[in-house]
Amino acid sequence: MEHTFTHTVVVPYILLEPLWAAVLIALFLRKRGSWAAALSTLVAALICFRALKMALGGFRFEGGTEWLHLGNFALSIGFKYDDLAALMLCIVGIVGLGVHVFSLGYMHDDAAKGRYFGGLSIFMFSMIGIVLADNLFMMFIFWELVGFSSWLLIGHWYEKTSASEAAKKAFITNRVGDFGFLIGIIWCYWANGTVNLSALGAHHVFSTGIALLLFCGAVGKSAQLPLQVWLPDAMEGPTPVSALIHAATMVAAGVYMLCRINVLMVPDALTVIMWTGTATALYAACCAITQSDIKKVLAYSTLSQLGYMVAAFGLGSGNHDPVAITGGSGEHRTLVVVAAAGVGAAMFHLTTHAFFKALLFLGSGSVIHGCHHEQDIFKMGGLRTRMPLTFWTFTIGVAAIIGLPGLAGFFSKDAILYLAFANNKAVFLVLAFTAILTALYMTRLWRITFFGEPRSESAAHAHEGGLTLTLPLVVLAILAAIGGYVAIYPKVFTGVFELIPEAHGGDHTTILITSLVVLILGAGTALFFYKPAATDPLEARAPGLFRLLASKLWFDEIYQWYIDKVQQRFALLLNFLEQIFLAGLIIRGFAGVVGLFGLGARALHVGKLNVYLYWFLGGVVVLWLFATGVF
Amino acid sequence: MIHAGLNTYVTLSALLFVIGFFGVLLRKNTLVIFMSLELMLVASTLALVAFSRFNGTLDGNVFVFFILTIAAAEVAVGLAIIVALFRMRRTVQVDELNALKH
Amino acid sequence: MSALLFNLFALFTVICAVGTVVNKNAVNAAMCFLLCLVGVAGLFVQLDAYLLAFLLLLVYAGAVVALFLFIIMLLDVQGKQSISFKSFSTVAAALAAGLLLVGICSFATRGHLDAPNPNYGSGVGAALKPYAYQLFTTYLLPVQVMGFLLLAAMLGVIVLSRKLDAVEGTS
Amino acid sequence: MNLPFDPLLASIVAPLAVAVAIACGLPKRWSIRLAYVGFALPALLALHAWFHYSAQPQVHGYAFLTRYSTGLDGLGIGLTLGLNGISLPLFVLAGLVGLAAGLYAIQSTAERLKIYLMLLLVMQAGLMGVFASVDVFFFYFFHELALIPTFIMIGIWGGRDRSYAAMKVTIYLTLGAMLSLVGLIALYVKSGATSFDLITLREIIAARPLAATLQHNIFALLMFGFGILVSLWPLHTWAPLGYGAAPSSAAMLHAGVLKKFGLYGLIQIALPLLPLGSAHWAHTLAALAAVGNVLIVGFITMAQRDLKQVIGYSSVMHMGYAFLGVACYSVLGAGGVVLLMVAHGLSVALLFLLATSIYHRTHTFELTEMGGLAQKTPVLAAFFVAATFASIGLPGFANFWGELTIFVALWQFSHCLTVIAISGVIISAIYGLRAAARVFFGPPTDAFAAVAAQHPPADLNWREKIPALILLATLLFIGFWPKSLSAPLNDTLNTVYSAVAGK
Amino acid sequence: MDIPSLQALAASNTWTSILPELMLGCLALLLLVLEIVLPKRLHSALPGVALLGVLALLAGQLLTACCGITEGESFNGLLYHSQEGQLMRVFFLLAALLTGVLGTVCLARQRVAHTEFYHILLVVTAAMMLLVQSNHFVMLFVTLETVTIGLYILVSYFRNSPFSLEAGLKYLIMGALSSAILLFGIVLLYGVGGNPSLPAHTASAMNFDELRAFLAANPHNFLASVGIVLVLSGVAFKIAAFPFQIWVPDVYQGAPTPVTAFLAVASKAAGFLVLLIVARTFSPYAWLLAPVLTVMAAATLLFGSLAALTQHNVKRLMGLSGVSHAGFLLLGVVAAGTQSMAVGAIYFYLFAYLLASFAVFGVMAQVAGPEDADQEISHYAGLAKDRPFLALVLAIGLGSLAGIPPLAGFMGKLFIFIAAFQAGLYGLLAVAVVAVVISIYYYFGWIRAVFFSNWVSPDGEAAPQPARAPVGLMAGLMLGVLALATIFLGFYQGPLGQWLNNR
Repeated sequence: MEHTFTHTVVVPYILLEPLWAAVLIALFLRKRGSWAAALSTLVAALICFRALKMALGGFRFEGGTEWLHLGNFALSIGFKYDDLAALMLCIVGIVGLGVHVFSLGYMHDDAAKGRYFGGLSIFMFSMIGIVLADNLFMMFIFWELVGFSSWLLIGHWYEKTSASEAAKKAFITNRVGDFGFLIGIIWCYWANGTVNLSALGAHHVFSTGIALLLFCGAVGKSAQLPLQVWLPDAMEGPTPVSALIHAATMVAAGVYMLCRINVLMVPDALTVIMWTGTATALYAACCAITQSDIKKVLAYSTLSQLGYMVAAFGLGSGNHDPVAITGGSGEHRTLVVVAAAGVGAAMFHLTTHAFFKALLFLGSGSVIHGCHHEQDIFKMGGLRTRMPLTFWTFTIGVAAIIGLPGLAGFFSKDAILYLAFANNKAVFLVLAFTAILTALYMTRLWRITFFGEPRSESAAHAHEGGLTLTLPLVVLAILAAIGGYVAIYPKVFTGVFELIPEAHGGDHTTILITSLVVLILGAGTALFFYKPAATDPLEARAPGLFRLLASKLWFDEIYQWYIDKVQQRFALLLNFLEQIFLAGLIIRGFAGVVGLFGLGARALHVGKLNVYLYWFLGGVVVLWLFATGVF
Repeated sequence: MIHAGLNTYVTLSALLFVIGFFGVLLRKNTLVIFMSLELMLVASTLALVAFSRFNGTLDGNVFVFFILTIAAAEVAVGLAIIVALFRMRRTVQVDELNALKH
Repeated sequence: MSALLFNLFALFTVICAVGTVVNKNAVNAAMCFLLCLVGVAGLFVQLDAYLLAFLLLLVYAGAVVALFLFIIMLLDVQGKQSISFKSFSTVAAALAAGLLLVGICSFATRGHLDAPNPNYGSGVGAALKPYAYQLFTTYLLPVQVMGFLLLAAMLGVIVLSRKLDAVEGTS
Repeated sequence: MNLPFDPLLASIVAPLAVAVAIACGLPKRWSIRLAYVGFALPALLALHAWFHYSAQPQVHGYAFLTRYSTGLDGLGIGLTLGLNGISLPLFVLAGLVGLAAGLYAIQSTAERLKIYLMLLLVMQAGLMGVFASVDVFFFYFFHELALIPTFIMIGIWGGRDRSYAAMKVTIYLTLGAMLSLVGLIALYVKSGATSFDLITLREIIAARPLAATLQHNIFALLMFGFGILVSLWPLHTWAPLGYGAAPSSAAMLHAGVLKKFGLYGLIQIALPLLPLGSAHWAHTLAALAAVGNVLIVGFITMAQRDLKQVIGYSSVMHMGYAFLGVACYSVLGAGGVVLLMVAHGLSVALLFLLATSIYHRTHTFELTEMGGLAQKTPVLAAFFVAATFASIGLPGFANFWGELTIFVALWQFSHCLTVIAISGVIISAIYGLRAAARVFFGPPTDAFAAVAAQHPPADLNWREKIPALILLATLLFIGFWPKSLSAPLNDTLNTVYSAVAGK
Repeated sequence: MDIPSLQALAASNTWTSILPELMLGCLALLLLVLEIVLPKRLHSALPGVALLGVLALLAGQLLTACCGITEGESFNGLLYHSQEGQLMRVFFLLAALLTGVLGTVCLARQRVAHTEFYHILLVVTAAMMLLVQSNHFVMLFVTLETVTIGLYILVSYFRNSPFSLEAGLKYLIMGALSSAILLFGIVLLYGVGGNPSLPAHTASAMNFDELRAFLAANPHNFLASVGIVLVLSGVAFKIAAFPFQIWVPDVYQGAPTPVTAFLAVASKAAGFLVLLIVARTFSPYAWLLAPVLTVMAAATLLFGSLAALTQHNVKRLMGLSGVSHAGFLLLGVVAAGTQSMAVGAIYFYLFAYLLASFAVFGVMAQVAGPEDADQEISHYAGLAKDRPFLALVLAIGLGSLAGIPPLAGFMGKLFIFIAAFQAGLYGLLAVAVVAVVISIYYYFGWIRAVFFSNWVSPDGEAAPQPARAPVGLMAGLMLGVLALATIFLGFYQGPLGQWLNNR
C-alpha cells in the first residue's frame, strides 16, 4: 500500500501524532509514567519510521492551508518537504527515537516520568513543525514552541533552584533572539509581500537588515555569541534532553533556519554571520578546556561545533563584490550557488554532529547514570573497565568529533575547513586552531573520565546500564562512524549533499595535512599533558591562563550585573516614580487640591446671617454689572 | 428744587430700596433687619405707584394691595419665628444665631 | 407747590429711612420707620393714590409697626442693642454702601425714562371704584390665593407661638 | 438552528432575572442553583451564536439583529441587539469568562455569598449587553450597569486598601466614562443623525463625513475617555490598585471583559466613523502605548513583589499592544486588537482565578514568601504555567495571534514603535517566568513552609478546575484554530473599514 | 364700567380649569374643619385623609391627563395652561404625597401639631401648581409668596428645636430679601413696559406675552435689563443658584426632614419652572440672559460639588449636591434658549430627581432617629447589615443622583448633555463632566459608609450602636416604589420619554 504523501497526510501523522501523545499524557497519563513513556516512545518510533520512509520514498511536496486571514495578511500552515527538510526530519527522527529509548532506562525511576515524556513529545511536535514549515511565520511559531519545550525539559527537576533558573534563562535568552527574528520576519513580510520560502526564493528584495535580523533568531537558538550563555546552564536538564535538544536538534535549528533562508542572504550579512560563528567556535572551545563537569564540556563543545556550522554558512558567500548583487538576475543565481556551498557544509556538519554529539551526550548520560549522578570528571576514572560498552561507543564519538580520519567528523570538518581556506584565510586559521583545541579538550575528557583508577565511591561502583541505555549508544556509534561518507546517503538527499564543497588537487592535500596536524597537535598535547588525576594540571601549572579560561570572559557575570544593577534597578526606579510621582504626587496631589477647594467652599458657610446677606449683595452687584454691560 | 417727574420718583424709590438693603446688611438685630426688609418692600410700592400714575394703568396700584397684604403676613410669620427663637435662645442678635454652619 | 411738597416729603422719607437703618435703639428705629411710612403715604397722595396712602398708613403704620413695637417691648432687648463697629464689618459695610451708591448713580444716570406728558394718566388711582372692579374681576384669583395665604400664615403663627404644653395636649 | 427566542436578549435578561430573584429573598440553596443557570445560559447562548453566526442571515452586517423600543425613538435611542464579526468574539468572551467567574464565585467561601452572586449576575448581564448592543447608547449603558457591581464588590469583598481602591477605581472610571459619553454625544449630534443607532450612524457618516477638526476633537474625547477605561498610560494607575484589591471573580470579569469595552468602542465606533481623527491622533496614541504601556509599565511590572500586582500591571502592559493595534488603523491591526482582547480576557481571567487559588494555599500574595508550591500542587502549577505562557504570547495560545497580527500591522505604521512593542515580548517573558518560578519552583521558602505546615495545601479541586479548564480550553482552541474567530471578523472589518480595506 | 363687560371679564375666570388646585385648597380647609368637628382620638386619622385626598387627586390628574386638556389662557391671562403645566401638577402632587408620607414618619416622633402641617403643605402645593402656570407677574408674585411664606412656617415647624427655628429665621430673612429684589425687578419691568414714550409699550406690562413683545421692540433698554437681572436674582434664590445658594445647607440642615425634601424637590422644581417661564419671556434679551445663566450654571455646578466634597452632614450634603443639580438644570435652561429638546430634558431630570431625592430623604427620615438629629454620615455605618432594605434604597437613590446607569438620574443627565451639546455649550459641558466626577466622590463616600464600614460611634466613644427603628409599612412601600421607579425609568422611559422628547 503506497501513500501519496501530501501535507494532508503529513499533518495528521507526523506532525500531530506527538502532539496528541502529549495531550493524552497531560490529560490522562500524568500519574501513569510507564504508560506515558511507552506512548511517547511509540510515537517517536513511528516518526522515525515515517521520516525515513518518506525521505527514502523520494516524495517531495509543498502545500498548505490557510490558518489566519485578516485583511491582506494571510498566514498559512504550510509544508515544504524538500531534500533539506527530509534530511533534517530524518535526523530528528533517528536521534529522537534514540533519546526516547535511552530515556526509558535513564528516567526509569523519575517521579514525574509522565511530564518528562509529555515534554519530549511536545518537543518532537515543535521540532517537526520547524523542519516542515514553508513560511517564516510558521517557522517562528514552532520556533517559540521549541523554546517552550526546552524550558519545560530543562526545568524538569524544578525543585532545584538551579534548574528552574536555567530554564528561565534559556527561554528569555531565546526570546531575545526571537525579538530580532520576529522583527526580521515582519520586515521581510512587508518588504517582499510574502514570507513563503519558495516565493521568496523566486523573488525577493536584498537587504542586509532583514538577513541580520533573521540571523538573530539563529543566534538565540543556536547559542552564538553573545547569546551563548544559556546553553551551558541548560545542562541542568536530564542528560537525554541535553542530547536531543541541546546538542542534536533544537540548537541546530538555527543553522537549519539559516539554510532555509539562504536566498535572503547578502554578503555583508554573511560576513557578520561568518565571524560570529568563528568567534563562537573559538570562544567555546577555550571555555571547554577548563570545565570539570562532563556535561558542561560537551555543552561547550556543542557551542563550538555550532559556531563551526554557522561559520560554514557564512563562509559560503565568498568575497563577492557587493555591487554585483544589485544587478540583474544572473548575478543572483551565482550568489545563491555560492551561498549554497555554505549550506552544504553546514548541513553536512549538522548531520554528522547530530550523530556523534548525541552519542557523546548519551554516553555521558550513561556514565552519569552509572556513577549515580556524579558529573565531575575528576571524581570519575577507571570507567573503561567498568563500563566497556559506554567506553567504546564514547571513544568512537570522541574520535569522530576530533576528526579522526575515516569517521564522520573528519569529512564534515574538512569540508568546512576547505570552505574557509578557499574564502577567508583568517577564518581558516581560527577554525584550525579551534580544531586543535577541540581535539585537546575532548581527549582530556576522554582520558580523565575513563582511565586511571576510580576517584570516588560512585565511580568505583559504576556499572553498565540496561539495554535501553546501551542500544541507542550502539546505533548512534555506528552512525557516527559512517555518517561522514556521502556515498552512504541515499540519492534522495542529493539536494543537500551535492552542495558540499569538495577540495581537489592541492587544496585537498593542504586540508588533509592540516587536519592531521591539528589532530595530532591537539590530541597529542592532551595525552601528554592530562593524566587521569583528581586535579586539573592546567590549574596548577598556569593558574592565570586557567582562570582566564574558566572565567568564560565573564559573560554571565556581566549579564547578571546588567540584570541586577541596571535592569532591575531601572525597574525599581520606574516603579518608585510611578508610586511616588504619578500615583502619589500627581494623582493624589490633584485630589488633594480639589479637596482643599472643597474644604474652602465648605468653610464659606460660616453660619452667620450677615455674611450670607453679603453674598446676595455680591450676586446682585455682579448681575447688575452684567446688565450694565461691564462683562 | 427737584421736579417731581417719573425719574425722580423712581430714583427716590431706588434710594429707599438701597437704604433698606444697606440696613439689612448693616444691622445685627433681627427685628431691625426685618424692618429694613419692610422698607425695601415699601420702596418697591412707591415705584409701583409712580409707574402706575405716569403710565396711566391701574395694575400697579392694584399690585400694591397684594404687596401690602403679603408684607403683613410675612411680618406676622417672621415675628412669630423670632419670638419662638427668643424663647429658646434668649437673643435676637444674628451673630449669636449660628448653630447651623459648615 | 407740588414740587415743593414732593421735595419735602422725599427728604423727610429718606431721612427717616436712614434713621431706621442706623438708629441704635430698636424702638427709635421703629418710630423712624413709622415716620418714613408717613412720608411715603404723602408721596402716594402726590401721585393721586389716596386709597393706597390710606391703606399704607392703616396696614403698615397701624398694624405692622405696632406689631414691631409690641414685639420689641415684649422681648425687651433694646438694652443689649448696639451696632458693633468691628473693623471687618465696618469695611464690609462701607464697601456695601459704596457699591449700593454706585448702583444708585448708575441707575439715576442711565435709567432715564421719558414721561411724555406730566398729566398723562393723572388721577388713575384716585377713584375707589376701579380698584374694586379690578380686584373682583381681573385679579379675583390672586385675591383668593391671598385668602389662603393669610389663613396659612395665621395657622403658622398659631403653631409657632402656642405654648408647648398646649401642643403636647394635642398629640 | 433558530431558537424560539432572541438569544441576545435572553443572554442579558437571564442573569438579570436570576439576580432579581435572588434579591427578592430566595433561600441560599436555590439561589446557588439558579445562579448556575444565570451564568451558564449566557455562555451557552454565546456559544450558540458563535457556531451559528455564519449561517445566520446578515442584516446591515449584523446577525441576530432585533430592535426593541424603550420609548426614546424620538431621540434615536432604542435597544438594538445584534452581533457582527467584531462583537461576536467579545460576546463569546463575555459569556465564557462570565461562566468561569460565576462558577469560581459559587465555589468560593465568600461571606454573604448571595449578594455576591447577585452583583456578579448583574455584572454579567451588563457585559453581555455591552457587546450585544448595536445602539451606542445602550453599549455605554450596559457598561455602566456592569461597572457599579465592581465598585461594591471591591468595597465589600476586597482585599488590602479596598476602600481607597474602590473609590479610586470608581472615580477614574467615571471620568473615563463621562469623557467617552461626551464623545459619543458629539458623534450623535454632529453627525446630524440624531440617532445612537450604529447602523444609522455609519450610513449617515459614510454619506457625509464629519469635518476634519471635528473628527480630531471627537476622537480625542473618545481616545482619552476610553483610554482611561482601558488604562492607557499615564491614566492607568487605578488598574493595578483596583485589581489588587478586587475579589477574584470581580477582577476576572473586570480585567477580562469589562475593560475591553473601551477598545471595543474604539474599534467598532471611533475608528470607522472618525478616520481623520484617528489618523490625527494615531501617533500620540501609539507613542503613549508603546513607550508608556509597553516599556515603562513593562519595567514596572518587573519590579512588583505582589502576585496580583504583577498580573494587574501585566494587564496594563498588554493593553498597550491593543492600543498600538488601534493606532495602526487597518483591518489587520483592528483584527489583531479583537483577537488580543479575547485572548487577553481569557488569560488574565485565568491568572486572577489561579492567583486566588494560590492565595488560598499560601495565604499571601507576596512573591518573596512563596516558593516550591509546585511540589504540593502540580496541577495548579501546570495551570498557572499555561496561563503565564498564554499571557506572554506563546504560540498555541490565543494571545499569540493577537500580538503577532498587531506587530505585523504596526510595522506599516511605524518601524521604531514596532521594535519597542516587540521588545515587550522579552519583558513579559522576564516577569511572567520570574513570577511562575517564584511561586512554584525551587525549594519551599521558610515562610511558605511554615504556612504549609499549618494548612497543608491541597491541589486544585474540581470546582476550581472546571472554570479554569473552560478558560484554558478556549485559549487553546482559539490558539490552534484562530480562523474560528478571524473569519467573521475579517468579513466585518473589510466592510466596516472599507476605506482602508484595500490598503 | 357696565355690567356686561364685567360679566365678560368674570366669564374668563374659568374655575374648572384650576380644579386640582381648588380641590387641594378645599382639602386643606376640610382638614381644619375635621379637626374641629372630629373628637380628639380620631385626629390621628387626619394625615391619612390628607394623603388619601392627594392620592385621589393624583389619580384623577393622571386619568384626565390621558384625555388631554385645553391649552390656553384663563383668568384674563393670569394663567396659561399647557401640557407641561399638567405634568408639573402631577409632579407637585407627587411631591406633596411623598412629603406627607415622610411627615407621618417624622411628625409622629415629635410633639407638634399635625393638622396644620398638612394644611400648609397642601396650600403650598396648590400655590406651586398655580405658580408654574402663571402668566402674569402679579399671579407669579402672589403665588410665589404664598409658597415662600408657607415654607417659612414649615421650615421652622419643629418649634421646640432651636435648629429648626434658626433655619426658619435664616430662610425667612434671606427669602424676604430675595423677594424684595424680585419685586423691585418686577416693578421696573412694569414701569418700563408701560411707559408710553417707548415703542410697543403695553397697557398690561406684567403679562408675560405682552412683556416679551415689548422687550423684543426695545432690545437694549437699561432699566429693563436691570429689571431682568433683579428678577433673575430673585429666582436664583429659589433654585439655589450661585451666588444665591448660600442659605441652602443651613436651612436644609435645620428644617424637618420632610420639609427639607420638599424644599429640595418641589421648591426647586417650582423655581426652575419659573425660570423657564421668565427666560422665555426675556428671550429677546438673550444677549444678557445667556451669559448670566452660563456663568451662573458653571459657578453653581462647581461650587455645589466642591462644597459637598468634604461634607459629613447628610442633609447639608444633599443640599450642596442639590446645588450642583441646580447647575445641571441651569445647563438645560441655557440650552433651552436654543434647543426646544432641552425643556423636555429638564422635565425628565426633575422627575428623576424627585424619585431619587425622596428615596434618599425617606431613608434619612428613617435613620435620623426620634429627634431627627442623627445626620452624620457616620450614623450610616453598618446600615447595610442592619437594614439591608434601607441600604439598597439609599444606594439606588444616590446612584441615580450621581447619574449612574441604569438609573433614571443618568437618563436625565444624558438628555441634558445632549441638549447642551446641541446648543454648543462645550465649556459648560466640560464643567459638568468635572462636577459629575467630583460628585461621584461624595455620593459614593456615603454609600461606602453604608456598605463597607461597621458601626463606630461618631463621638469616638464606645457607645453601642443605636437600635434602628423598624420601617413602617407605608414608608417601606413608598421607598420600595421609589427605588423601583428609579430603576424602571432608567431602563424604560416609555410614553413619558416619548412625550417629553417629541416636543
